[in-house]
Amino acid sequence: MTLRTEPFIMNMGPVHPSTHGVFRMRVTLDGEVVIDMEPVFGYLHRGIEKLAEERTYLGVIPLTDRLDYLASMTNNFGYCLAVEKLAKIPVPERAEYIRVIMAELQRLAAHLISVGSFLNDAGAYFTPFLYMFRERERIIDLFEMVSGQRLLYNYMRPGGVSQDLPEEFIPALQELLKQMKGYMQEYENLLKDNEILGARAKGVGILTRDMAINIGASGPVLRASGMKWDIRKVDPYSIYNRFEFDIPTGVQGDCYDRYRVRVEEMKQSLRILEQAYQKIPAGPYHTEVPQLIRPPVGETYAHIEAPTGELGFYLVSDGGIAPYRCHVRAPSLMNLTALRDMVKGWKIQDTILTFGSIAITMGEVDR
Amino acid sequence: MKFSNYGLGIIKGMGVTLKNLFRASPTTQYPEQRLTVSKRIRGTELVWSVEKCTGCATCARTCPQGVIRIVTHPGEAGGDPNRYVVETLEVDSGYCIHCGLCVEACPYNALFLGYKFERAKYRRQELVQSKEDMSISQETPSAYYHPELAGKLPKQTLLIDREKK
Amino acid sequence: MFTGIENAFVNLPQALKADWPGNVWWHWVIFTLIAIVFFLGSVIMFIFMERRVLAKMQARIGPNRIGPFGLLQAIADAVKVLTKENITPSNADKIVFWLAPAIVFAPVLMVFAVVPFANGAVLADLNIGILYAIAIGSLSTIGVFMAGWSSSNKYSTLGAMRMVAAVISYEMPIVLTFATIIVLTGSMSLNDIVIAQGKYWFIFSQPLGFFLAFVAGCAEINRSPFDLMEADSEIVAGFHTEYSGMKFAMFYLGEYGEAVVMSTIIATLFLGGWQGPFLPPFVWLIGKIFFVFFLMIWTRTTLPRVRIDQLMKLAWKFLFPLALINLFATGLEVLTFPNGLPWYFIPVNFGIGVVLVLLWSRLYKVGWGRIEIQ
Amino acid sequence: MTTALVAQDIANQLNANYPGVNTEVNNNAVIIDSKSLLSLMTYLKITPGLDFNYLTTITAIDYYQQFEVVYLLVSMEHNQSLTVKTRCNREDPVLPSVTSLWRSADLQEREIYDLMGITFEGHPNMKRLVLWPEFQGHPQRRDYLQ
Repeated sequence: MTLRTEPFIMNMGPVHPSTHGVFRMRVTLDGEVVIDMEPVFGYLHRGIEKLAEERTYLGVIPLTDRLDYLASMTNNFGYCLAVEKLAKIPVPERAEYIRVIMAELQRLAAHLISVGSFLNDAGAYFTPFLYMFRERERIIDLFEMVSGQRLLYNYMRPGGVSQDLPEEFIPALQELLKQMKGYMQEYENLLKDNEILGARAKGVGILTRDMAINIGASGPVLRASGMKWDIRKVDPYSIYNRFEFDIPTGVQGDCYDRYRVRVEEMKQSLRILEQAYQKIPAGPYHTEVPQLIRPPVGETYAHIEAPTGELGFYLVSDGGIAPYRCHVRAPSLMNLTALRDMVKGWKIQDTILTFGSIAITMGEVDR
Repeated sequence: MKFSNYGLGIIKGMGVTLKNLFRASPTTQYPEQRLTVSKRIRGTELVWSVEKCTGCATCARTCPQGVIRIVTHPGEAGGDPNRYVVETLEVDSGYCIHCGLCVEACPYNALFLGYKFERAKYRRQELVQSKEDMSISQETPSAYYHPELAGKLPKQTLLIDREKK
Repeated sequence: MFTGIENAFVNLPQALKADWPGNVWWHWVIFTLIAIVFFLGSVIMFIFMERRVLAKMQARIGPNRIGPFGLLQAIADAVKVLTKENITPSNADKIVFWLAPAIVFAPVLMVFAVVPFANGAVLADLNIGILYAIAIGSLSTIGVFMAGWSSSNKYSTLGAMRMVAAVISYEMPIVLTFATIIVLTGSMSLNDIVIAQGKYWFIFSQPLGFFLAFVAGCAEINRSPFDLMEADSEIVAGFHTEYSGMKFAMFYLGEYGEAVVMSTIIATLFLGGWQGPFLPPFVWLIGKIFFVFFLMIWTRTTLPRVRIDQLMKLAWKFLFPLALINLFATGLEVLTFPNGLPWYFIPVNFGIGVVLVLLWSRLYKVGWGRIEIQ
Repeated sequence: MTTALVAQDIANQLNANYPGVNTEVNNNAVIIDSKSLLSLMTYLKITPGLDFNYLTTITAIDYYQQFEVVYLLVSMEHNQSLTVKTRCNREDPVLPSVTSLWRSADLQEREIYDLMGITFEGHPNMKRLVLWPEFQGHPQRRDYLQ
């Protein structure tokens, strides 16, 4: 007699401890083995692209905060670059430096969360997560100092930033950089060489280089697959060509590589910050821009290297005060394209791990 | 022989957690211990100066959420022609996203963000601020977009200062 | 009818001596009470300790509001959880669903019958003490499986399946390690085993045994890094996802009760139980129990979770053969020196343990990885 | 620096290789007729010297009379970029899917279908992405009213 078995369909999410928000995976299981997986999107869809069509160019900035809510500064940055490109607004030197400092601090903060929650998904019971939140707190303190808020900063404006740095910012940044080095070492000691993490994450959820390019992956996910592609290097925006930094890449594109690439990127961010705060010039922090920006008719695409990947804004102007169309190229969404292929055949635990290693933010996936 | 695959990583990690066992926690226990917020905090209430305001309603036009309601009239004859009398100024802070764009837009520096932040209310209607609630005479404005006010406010507590050597 | 009681009171002075006559009836009452109070007290202390130590290690503070240092937090939680609504899922198998918590909880308590608190201070000095502890201790698996199956929740079913697989696999190495101790002492009674550790604790002569028992014990009571039966980041809460209120409290108690039991057995077998200078014996025992539990908290804080196939491989390809080899080597040593091992076996056994662990970890591959799906 | 290729050169190249296909240039973007989209895209992807192996983004713009779909192509090898546009009418918005060339089109085409209502032929899983299946209408259209 043969035992009749049938696959087992499980809905992971939208409310699940490790779906990073409200993501739903419809997983078909054969015992513990994932034989099929279908991602279901849309639980956090707020129609930001539609809302942007009815707001002024300035009024869209608070909306971009809410895209990748763990990296508001870079979202502001990308949008402001697009508006500047469209309306041809010059940016003063000091503002460029402030923007780079903010973007790199934001990258640190966002990577701390993605690495922490990845390790938490691997099962290290909240320890790395809380350690990294402790350090993120220090960074957020600085953001609070300059912008007055701790999550949705709304700090950058077309033509500069909304306010100048307070005088206590640079000493605080210096102190932060000094302390971060020790903490980075602590994370490395905590789990880098851990045998269990190695057994769990190495070789799991492989995204090959060709596949990564084909699915339009970007950011750490693409670089972990071995492709040396960083918008800051290949298409330097703002003043990134003035800084010295490396692009860390992975070898085979497994979960461990993605984790390592993020950690290495944090180190590179620290390097950029070291160079940036020393060179920051005095001067105006923004260009005088009218409240209602009226860019000439046209369309433009500006992209930056956000913590999750290539964040792009495709803006179409009809000459009015509101964007005619504001499309967001969301890196989190694109990185998820191959999730099904990455988890098929692995265990259900690896599904969570792979998903965690892509490190999406639902605000950006659904928009 | 390399020991990196024989549990050395685990031992290193255990060392880190043990070190943290004896380290002071960064937690602040909120109601008893308090941190000083940033000087530029975007607090829960707008602060409005009746003397400076000319009733131009730029704030209401700038607000991306459309939560500022302003009603003005030209005032009595013989008054300043560029100045309107503000009859009503209402902000529904329940819908306010605290982006601060109204403060930046105000051409006469009559609008500020509040410095206080503990303004939980029981009912939604109570979140609507009238112009009396927002008056600068009873509220502390924060230094958001008004760096000249920063001198009077206390220094922000920073987590990094606790471990400064 | 009263003679029994009279005898009891007549025999009271003798009874309170170290070697109690086992058939005095109030001996059972007292020790049952002691066992229950000790069990509940140590569960509450364990919960408190776990939360506080975990919090400290994670740069938090932990519960500190109720009572001095938050000591009463566990009691407040108990009050809260008891007053909560008991939710039974509409698709659940009601009888099994209600029965499961009791089945999980009862065997855990029963193990304390054989744990000695001092020389002879034991509810029932069974001559098959270890066997009893193992046999009764794994009964709670049935309750777990009942809970997982009856909840009609897929997470619960997965968690229960994993639990059963893990417990069955990890019984093997743990029993073999305990057998090593039996070979050394020649007795199954826990009291005799503790007495046999008068000269030195078995952790010194059996370092490999301690390691194996600790790892297998962690897996058996599903502590991290083997907590994948209730892996919160994967299957929400495993078998007790659907439980709430009192029934959840029973699972919670049972879970920590298992931790108490496992710590107690390891402390008794390897750390010399109540043996120790200066302090009264039960203080030593409690101290050792908490030390073992501290080790468990420490690993839980640091280590990520293993995968289910790695869990199985670890049991059958690493712990099981090593436990067999350890048993064989110990048997040889005991045969060669029937009158007790000389002191130099401490470094020798330590060396054997280290070499075996290092060599064996080369021999096996972790997990089988990806499975091709047609 | 990613160099944006001059669209006129590409258009000339395409017109030379595919006679009969009407390729225009507007605002440094190559505008391809929707009927020959797939073959021309294949050409752009596999031709040595172009090698557009990375489809950055697809977006659709509603111009009331017609939809314009924008493809931003990047060649990682040569670090070049190109904007390709195609148009379709509003009454029966159908376009060939480029999923077979770049899988990154998968979710984005679904999103455009969901929000703009352009059907992509040849897409393996043409379902709504962010809205629920029973939803009526396509909210990203300019004339969409609740």
